[in-house]
Amino acid sequence: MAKVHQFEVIVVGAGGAGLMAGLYASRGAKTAIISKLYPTRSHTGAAQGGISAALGNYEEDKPEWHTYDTVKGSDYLGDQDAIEFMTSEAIDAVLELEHMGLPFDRTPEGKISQRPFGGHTNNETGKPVRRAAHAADRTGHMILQTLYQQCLKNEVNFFDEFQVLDFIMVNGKAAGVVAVELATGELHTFHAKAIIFATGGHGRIFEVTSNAYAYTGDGAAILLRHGVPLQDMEFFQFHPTGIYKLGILITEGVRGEGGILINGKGERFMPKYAPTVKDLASRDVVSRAIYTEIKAGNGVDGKNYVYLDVRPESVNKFAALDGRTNPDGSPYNITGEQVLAKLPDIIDFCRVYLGVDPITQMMPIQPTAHYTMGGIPTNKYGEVVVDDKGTTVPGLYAAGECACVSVHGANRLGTNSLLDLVVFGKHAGLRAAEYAKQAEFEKMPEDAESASMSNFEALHNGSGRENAFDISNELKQVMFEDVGIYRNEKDMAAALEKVRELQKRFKDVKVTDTGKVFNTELLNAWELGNLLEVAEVVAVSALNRKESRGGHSREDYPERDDKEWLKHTLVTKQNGELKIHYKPVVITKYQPKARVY
Amino acid sequence: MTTKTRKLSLKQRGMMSFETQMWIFTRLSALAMYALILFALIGALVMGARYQMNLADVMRWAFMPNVSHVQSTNIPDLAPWMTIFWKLVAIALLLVATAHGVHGLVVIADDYIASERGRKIVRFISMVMMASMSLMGAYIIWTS
Amino acid sequence: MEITVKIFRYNPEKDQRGNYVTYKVEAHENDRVLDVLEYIKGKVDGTLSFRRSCAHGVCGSDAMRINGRNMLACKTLVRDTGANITVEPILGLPIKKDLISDMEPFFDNYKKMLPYFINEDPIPENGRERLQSQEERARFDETTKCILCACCTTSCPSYWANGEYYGPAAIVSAHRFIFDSRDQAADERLNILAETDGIARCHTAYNCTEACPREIKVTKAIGEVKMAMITGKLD
Amino acid sequence: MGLKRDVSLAAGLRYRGPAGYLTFILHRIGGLGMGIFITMHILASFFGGRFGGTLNGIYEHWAFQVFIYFCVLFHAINGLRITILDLWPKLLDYQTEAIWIEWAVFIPLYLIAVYVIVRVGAGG
Ligand SMILES: Cc1cc2nc3c(=O)[nH]c(=O)nc-3n(C[C@H](O)[C@H](O)[C@H](O)COP(=O)(O)OP(=O)(O)OC[C@H]3O[C@@H](n4cnc5c(N)ncnc54)[C@H](O)[C@@H]3O)c2cc1C
Ligand code: HEM
Ligand code: SF4
Ligand code: F3S
Ligand code: FES
Repeated sequence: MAKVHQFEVIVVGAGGAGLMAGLYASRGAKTAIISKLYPTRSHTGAAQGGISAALGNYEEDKPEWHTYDTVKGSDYLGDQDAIEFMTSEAIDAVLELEHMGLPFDRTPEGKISQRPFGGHTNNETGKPVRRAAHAADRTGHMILQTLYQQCLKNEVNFFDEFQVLDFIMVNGKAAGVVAVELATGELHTFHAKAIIFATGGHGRIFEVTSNAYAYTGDGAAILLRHGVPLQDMEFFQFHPTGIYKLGILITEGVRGEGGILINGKGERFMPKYAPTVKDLASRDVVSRAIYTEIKAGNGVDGKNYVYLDVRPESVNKFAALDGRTNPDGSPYNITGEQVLAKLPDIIDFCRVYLGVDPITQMMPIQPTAHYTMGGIPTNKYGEVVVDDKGTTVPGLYAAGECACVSVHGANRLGTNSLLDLVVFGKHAGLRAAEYAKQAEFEKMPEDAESASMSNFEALHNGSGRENAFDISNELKQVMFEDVGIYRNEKDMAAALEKVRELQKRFKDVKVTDTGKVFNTELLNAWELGNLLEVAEVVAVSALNRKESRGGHSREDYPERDDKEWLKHTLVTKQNGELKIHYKPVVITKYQPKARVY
Repeated sequence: MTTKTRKLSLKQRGMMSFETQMWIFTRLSALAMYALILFALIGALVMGARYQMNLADVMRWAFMPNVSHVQSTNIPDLAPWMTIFWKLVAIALLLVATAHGVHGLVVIADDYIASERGRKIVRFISMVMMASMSLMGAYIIWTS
Repeated sequence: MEITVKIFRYNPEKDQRGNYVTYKVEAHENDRVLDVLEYIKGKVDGTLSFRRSCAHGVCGSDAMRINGRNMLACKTLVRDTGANITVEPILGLPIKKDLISDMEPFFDNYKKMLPYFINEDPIPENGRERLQSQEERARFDETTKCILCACCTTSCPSYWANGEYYGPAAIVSAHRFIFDSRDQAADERLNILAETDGIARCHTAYNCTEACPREIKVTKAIGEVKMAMITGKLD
Repeated sequence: MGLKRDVSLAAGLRYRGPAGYLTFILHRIGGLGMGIFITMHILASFFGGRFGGTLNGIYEHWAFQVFIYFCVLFHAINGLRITILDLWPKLLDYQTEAIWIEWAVFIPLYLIAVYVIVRVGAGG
């Protein structure tokens, strides 16, 4: 028999979104946060560059500009009401983090320091503006630490290393979750009035990725199995600068500080693709530019990578050519020490994994799978919305990367994710607590955990003809190659075929570890099941959308098609079959127009 | 933007705790021992050790300026080495060294013994040891 | 190249004590030790258990003893270890299974440091940030890097001798707040550290600094806290 | 279930610590050694007689002298390093260099001392 716990609000996931939600929910209701990793191990800690807010600490900036940049960045697929909401809350959200003690870097006057980032502009002049508030190149780490610390201070309940396996719905309302305690292998049921999913993304469906091993789309897959749709899953962001082969991220901040991209011929190629902002164009644009260069044979040594150059002499040379200046009008100039001070972690990664010193050498980079724009559809209060009419599931919430509000649309602007976490994490927490105050506990079914149990049994009883490690590698490879940066009908159809074949083969996987304590083999196999499920949704959504927009670029449909495709994709699963539906995009002020940087 | 200095009072900064006080005592006593040893060494050289004593004997005196440490040497006249002054220096060195050494033992014991009771016992034994060592040592120095 | 990996194995449901199992596998010199472990788990023995998440040294999951010294498996390359690798769990924490230690005692010590920002003054009237100069911010920059991986604490001979010692990681966390000009609880933290199981248990053995994968100068941070205690000066 | 936290001395000593770890161990041995020696010496001088004579015999043996000299010299030199670094934590940046200097001072001094002790001890 499973152990039973009862809380008014349960938060699944202890990353930035989960902690923020937990912190706010706990102020109004009895709350617990469940996480399969120790909270400080969550992937929010990997975020480097910064969090955006129009603080205007260096130069003029306005939330409206932030809104427009986000809308444009999203390739007009973002819901503009949600985006306006987020950017108007942004300033207070970042200031609140500061009040919680987050050690932001400082301007000479002692204010929060900001740096330029791809797609952040002054709408009047078109010039880049400094909008990304940062703490060296470990902003996400500091957000995660700070929020965890505040949760400790406020004595929020934590269930660390509990992996949520299933969601329980009673009478169409959220009623609880089932989780396994990693240390004992025992199942626990958590009875709750409101449940907030904040389980992060699913980048592990791709071979080259900046994402953690834990990024297996658990939350999305669990809800999909319960009839909740997933929205805009075809949109996956490929970050232009991942360390060659490993995929480890090199923040956009490097280009913000003046780094430039150089092809195999030693040329700076971005001015060809984005004449105004050049190397600081939006991510999808830069990733595609790199790929186009590589396809044209301009990769380094004919291989599939190019260089990112942040050597002071190159930076200064190109800054002079571009006429870049400091705030006081003097020419932009940077030294090796300044690079080291501003980007210590990046320098360290390059030294450890590449044996390359970025201050004297160029870094080999390639686009890497980075961010899940799609996910569990929600409104701006974090309530999960299951159709195009705004119908919600009482007591069910989602926030963070696993959710799709949608503020990122077809392409997320750098630094908007961290903002998304704190803004929507907070509102999901507030709403959930508010809801829990007036709602009753639903009666839990007797056999709440039986589905999870039989799931595990199936994994133990597989024939063992197949190996999970191989399946997972094959999945990642086919997804990266055929549903990656450039897509076309033929390859994607083949990929979808392959994913479905892998799903079948997965049934023959056998878990050899029969123990209970830290049975990581079993849990990894269960996660692979989620990856396969999510990958199928991604492939189906991508195959269906016959246009190019943001992170979704099709060779066979290279243009954006606003007449036909200015709408969100929703995919539901019924009796094992995926069904596609649509939802209109909310447009308030900004009518779609061509996107040039 | 100016920085204002922040300073804490003795109590606020934990200086009242036994551990902190002993920590600083260990460093200061180490410096004090160096000073006393150096002092004894210079004294020995001034008193003519350069010609009548070998290195080992000089070191022996330096580490404990007690007249019995020069009796076996070629020093013809023991009078300057036998003064009350040197006895006091020797006793000072002894007391500092014993306190330092015995507390060192307490530190080592504390590393391994975490129970409240165990630590109390160690503290008690160390007090007894320190008192008896100091008394016996001082007695020997004074009477030699 | 072929490498030999000797791994500490312990299955709590079967074994009374741990033992070492040797695996011979193919690896590339640019592979991380973590990749090697993943490969062994995937292809040779699925029961091998260890923690990992980010795979690039920022989450702190996979601290282990590699060739006798604490490191993160994801930040150690085969190039640096050579063809013979011994992998053991970190020392000084109970072992749950294989390379997985019980981290609770470690986090308990961390929590004793009041590891959160304390400033009871109202926020500035305009609702903006509390100001802090660049020098003040730089003062504690180093210790904000800590990822709580436990490499330092479990390399400390004082911590091995006595798990009641708060350990270097906890002191690093305390340092991060003590020297933050905006924080107001330095006195409470210093008083906690002044206890018998506090900072006095550090004997500058320096293992911690060498073990820290984030290259935090841990011993130096501890030294600064000690001096803050002696002098009361916090800048 | 699970293995208890158990760090035997052997396990601890097997840890491949850097130079600072070695000096820490030797400092401890040095401090303990001196403590033992001083206790013996005081007891021997205080009680005298056969008991004192036996103790005297032990610590005057050349082998013990070699050991105790190591304790004294190492503990004193290392203690000075620790004291300086502790009181000026900024200097901890140069910890490795400090240990090199320490060995550079210690080894010649100790070798000379051993040479003298052994020569005297061997009756030469
Ligand atoms: C390398 C990198 C750099 C980035 N840089 C930036 C940046 O500069 N700016 C920016 O805005 N964004 C950045 N991002 C994106 C941003 O960091 C992430 O989108 C964001 O941190 C996601 O946060 P989250 O709270 O949704 O999820 P996470 O922080 O990943 O948390 C997920 C949580 O869910 C838990 N969980 C998952 N599954 C389960 C389960 N089954 N049961 C129980 N718990 C579960 C996990 O334990 C974890 O605690 C970056 C991302 C990466 C990978
Ligand atoms: C010049 C003489 C000496 C110097 C410079 C010196 C210095 C020091 C210092 C700095 C410490 C602290 C070490 C730490 O906390 O990590 C210490 C510890 C210690 N000292 Fe001394 N000391 C000297 C003489 C002595 C003497 C004469 C004795 C013996 C009676 C002694 C016994 C000890 C012991 C037992 C410790 C504890 C060891 C440990 O914690 O590992 N010391 N010494
Ligand atoms: S100080 Fe370094 S070694 Fe210690 S826990 Fe923090 S990151 Fe890990
Ligand atoms: S290893 Fe331990 S003794 Fe001090 S210097 Fe580091 S905490
Ligand atoms: S896996 Fe995150 S630190 Fe190694």
